[in-house]
Amino acid sequence: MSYLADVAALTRKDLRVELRARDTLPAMLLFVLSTLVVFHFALPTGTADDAAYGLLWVAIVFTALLGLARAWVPEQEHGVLDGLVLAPCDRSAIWLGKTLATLVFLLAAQVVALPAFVLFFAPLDATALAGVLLANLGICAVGSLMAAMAAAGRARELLLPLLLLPLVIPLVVGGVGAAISPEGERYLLFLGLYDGVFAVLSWASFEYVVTE
Amino acid sequence: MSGGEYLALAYGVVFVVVLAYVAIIAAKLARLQRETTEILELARSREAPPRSAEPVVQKISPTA
Amino acid sequence: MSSPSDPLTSSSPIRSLPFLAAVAAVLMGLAIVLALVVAPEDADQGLSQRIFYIHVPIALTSYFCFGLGAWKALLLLWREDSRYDLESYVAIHQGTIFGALTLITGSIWAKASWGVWWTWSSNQLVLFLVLFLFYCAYFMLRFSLEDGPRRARSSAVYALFGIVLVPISFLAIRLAEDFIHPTVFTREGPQMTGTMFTAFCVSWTAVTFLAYVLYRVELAGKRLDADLRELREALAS
Amino acid sequence: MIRARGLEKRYGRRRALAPVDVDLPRDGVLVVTGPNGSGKTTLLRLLVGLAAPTRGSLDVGVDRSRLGFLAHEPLVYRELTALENLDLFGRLYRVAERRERTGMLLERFGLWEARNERVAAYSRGMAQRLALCRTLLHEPDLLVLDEPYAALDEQGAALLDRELDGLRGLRTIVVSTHEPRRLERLATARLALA
Repeated sequence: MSYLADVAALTRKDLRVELRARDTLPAMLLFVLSTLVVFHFALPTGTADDAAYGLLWVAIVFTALLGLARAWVPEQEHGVLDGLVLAPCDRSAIWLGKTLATLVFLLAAQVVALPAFVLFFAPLDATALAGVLLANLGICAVGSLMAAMAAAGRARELLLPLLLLPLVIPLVVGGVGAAISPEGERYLLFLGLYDGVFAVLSWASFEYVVTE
Repeated sequence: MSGGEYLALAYGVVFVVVLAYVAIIAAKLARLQRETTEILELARSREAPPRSAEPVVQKISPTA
Repeated sequence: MSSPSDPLTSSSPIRSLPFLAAVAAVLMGLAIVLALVVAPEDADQGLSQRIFYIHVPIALTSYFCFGLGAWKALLLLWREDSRYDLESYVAIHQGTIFGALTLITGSIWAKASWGVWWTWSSNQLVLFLVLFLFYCAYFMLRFSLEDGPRRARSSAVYALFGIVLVPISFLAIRLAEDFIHPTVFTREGPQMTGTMFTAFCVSWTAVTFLAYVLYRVELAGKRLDADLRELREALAS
Repeated sequence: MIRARGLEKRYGRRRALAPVDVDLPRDGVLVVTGPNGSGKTTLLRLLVGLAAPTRGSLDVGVDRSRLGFLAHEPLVYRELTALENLDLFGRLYRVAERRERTGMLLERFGLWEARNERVAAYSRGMAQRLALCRTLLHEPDLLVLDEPYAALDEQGAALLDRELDGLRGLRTIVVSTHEPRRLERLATARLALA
């Protein structure tokens, strides 16, 4: 039980830091909206809806990247990450707390982005939405671990996209598939498999990434 | 280009890449040899024999 | 707290390297002769079909190297012995070189048999593109982190992600086939007659052996490098 | 409490800490001195487990929950207030009667008035005092302090002296400092890093 209490405390801390600093969330909201508008002009009028779903996923991935690039910034000021690593709590709780916080920000951005997408481009049915939700889990789980790795590096803003994009390709396939393919359930199953496998792997390896 | 030329191209590329790799390893070998001779001169130039390798231990002087 | 073993006492002796290299050379020679001369002509594809005997073994060897790199990474995380970091790095370095070769020979074969330098329809080629991108990021990670245990562990974790990515992205690519564009034809492995199969197996063992020898050569070189640096430091201080 | 033999730390080619031995009994006070770059901070990070030794052996007789570490950096969140920071760390360290303990420490280190202000608005000295509160929050058995007097003003330094005197003989303490004279009366062992 205390593990979940730690995770809750860490997630609440992240939400409070973000509400106080107010820099990541507004940026993600504006970014996803402006990206969708740019896509409107990028798409020649005659294109099929399928292309729009593909672009939705490009917008989601890069919005997530924006949020993840700032995920560990609060921990790097005043070296707080060492403080958390020293605490007796299980170090994977730090990862889980950060993953949930990033998930909340991504969902907040999507609460605005998805209706805008339906307005601008094409409808989203239940399977497509389920695909978005499942993929969010995968992106945030793997993303927060990769962000922690990149944070220790020199060119961290450059490094994070490079580390994360190859890993996100299967999620884009699952997400787009769930939106446009007639038997979308197969893609949802695949997304579930991805989330399960990579969430456990990220959960188990976080400890190795933060200790020197 | 005909089938045969593509075949030659494929095997040629593999051969060239492996050859390049061997060349890089050879260059590394030359650098290692140069470094070894440098270190050898460094060792000879020192009059005193190099210190023994075990750690330099700082003793603690507890108060009386 | 087990102190990691000293790089000076590297375990794999260099003595056996020349012998291994000789065996690799003989095997490669045999494989090339078998593939280009002995194996029967393919009915429809003609000569270019023989690229198969070099392309597929290189692809399989690349998987082998990535697997070896991931196994060494697991050992590093489990046994905390910094020796495995170098081995994992060199194995993945080999894997990336053979991965690049797979992409090159694959695109040559695609041009020969379908007239296009790149095709999204051959799943294995697409998978290699994804893996190649991934493992290039592995090197970016290593170059941006400072030398030390953190870099070793982060690289090890990333290498494990890579090996898990192989089946996952293969599944994704197969799923992607349905909507990106239905494949005009799928090239399941050609039905191989007796001599074709032996030529393939010999070539496969030969290329794997070649990769292993190159791995050991590079590893010995890098270990020598580390030992020399330490010697220079010991003398300088 | 702490036993180290030939403890050394290298980052790739750079040697951060030359081999050193440490023997510190329970409730002993070790004062570590040495010029900048001699490896004081590295040694302390090894003792608290934030870094793994490259060579040599290290045995620290206490686990993370009974360990307090004061680093160069205050290790608190800039965007949170003093109360929020101590509340978070109090939960992570499972401190009993968290509120009372936090209030008492803030009071003792003169931060009670500023308890609801964000750390970002704190001066360097106030942040260091908050870091001291964080370090002492869970009454650790082993206290590791990295140049604690560095950012403290006279009043802050006096508060720390009183605190350390109160803990003499009750806690094991390791302090790295450039003013060994200040800890002369407390020290039971000294380690001078070259």
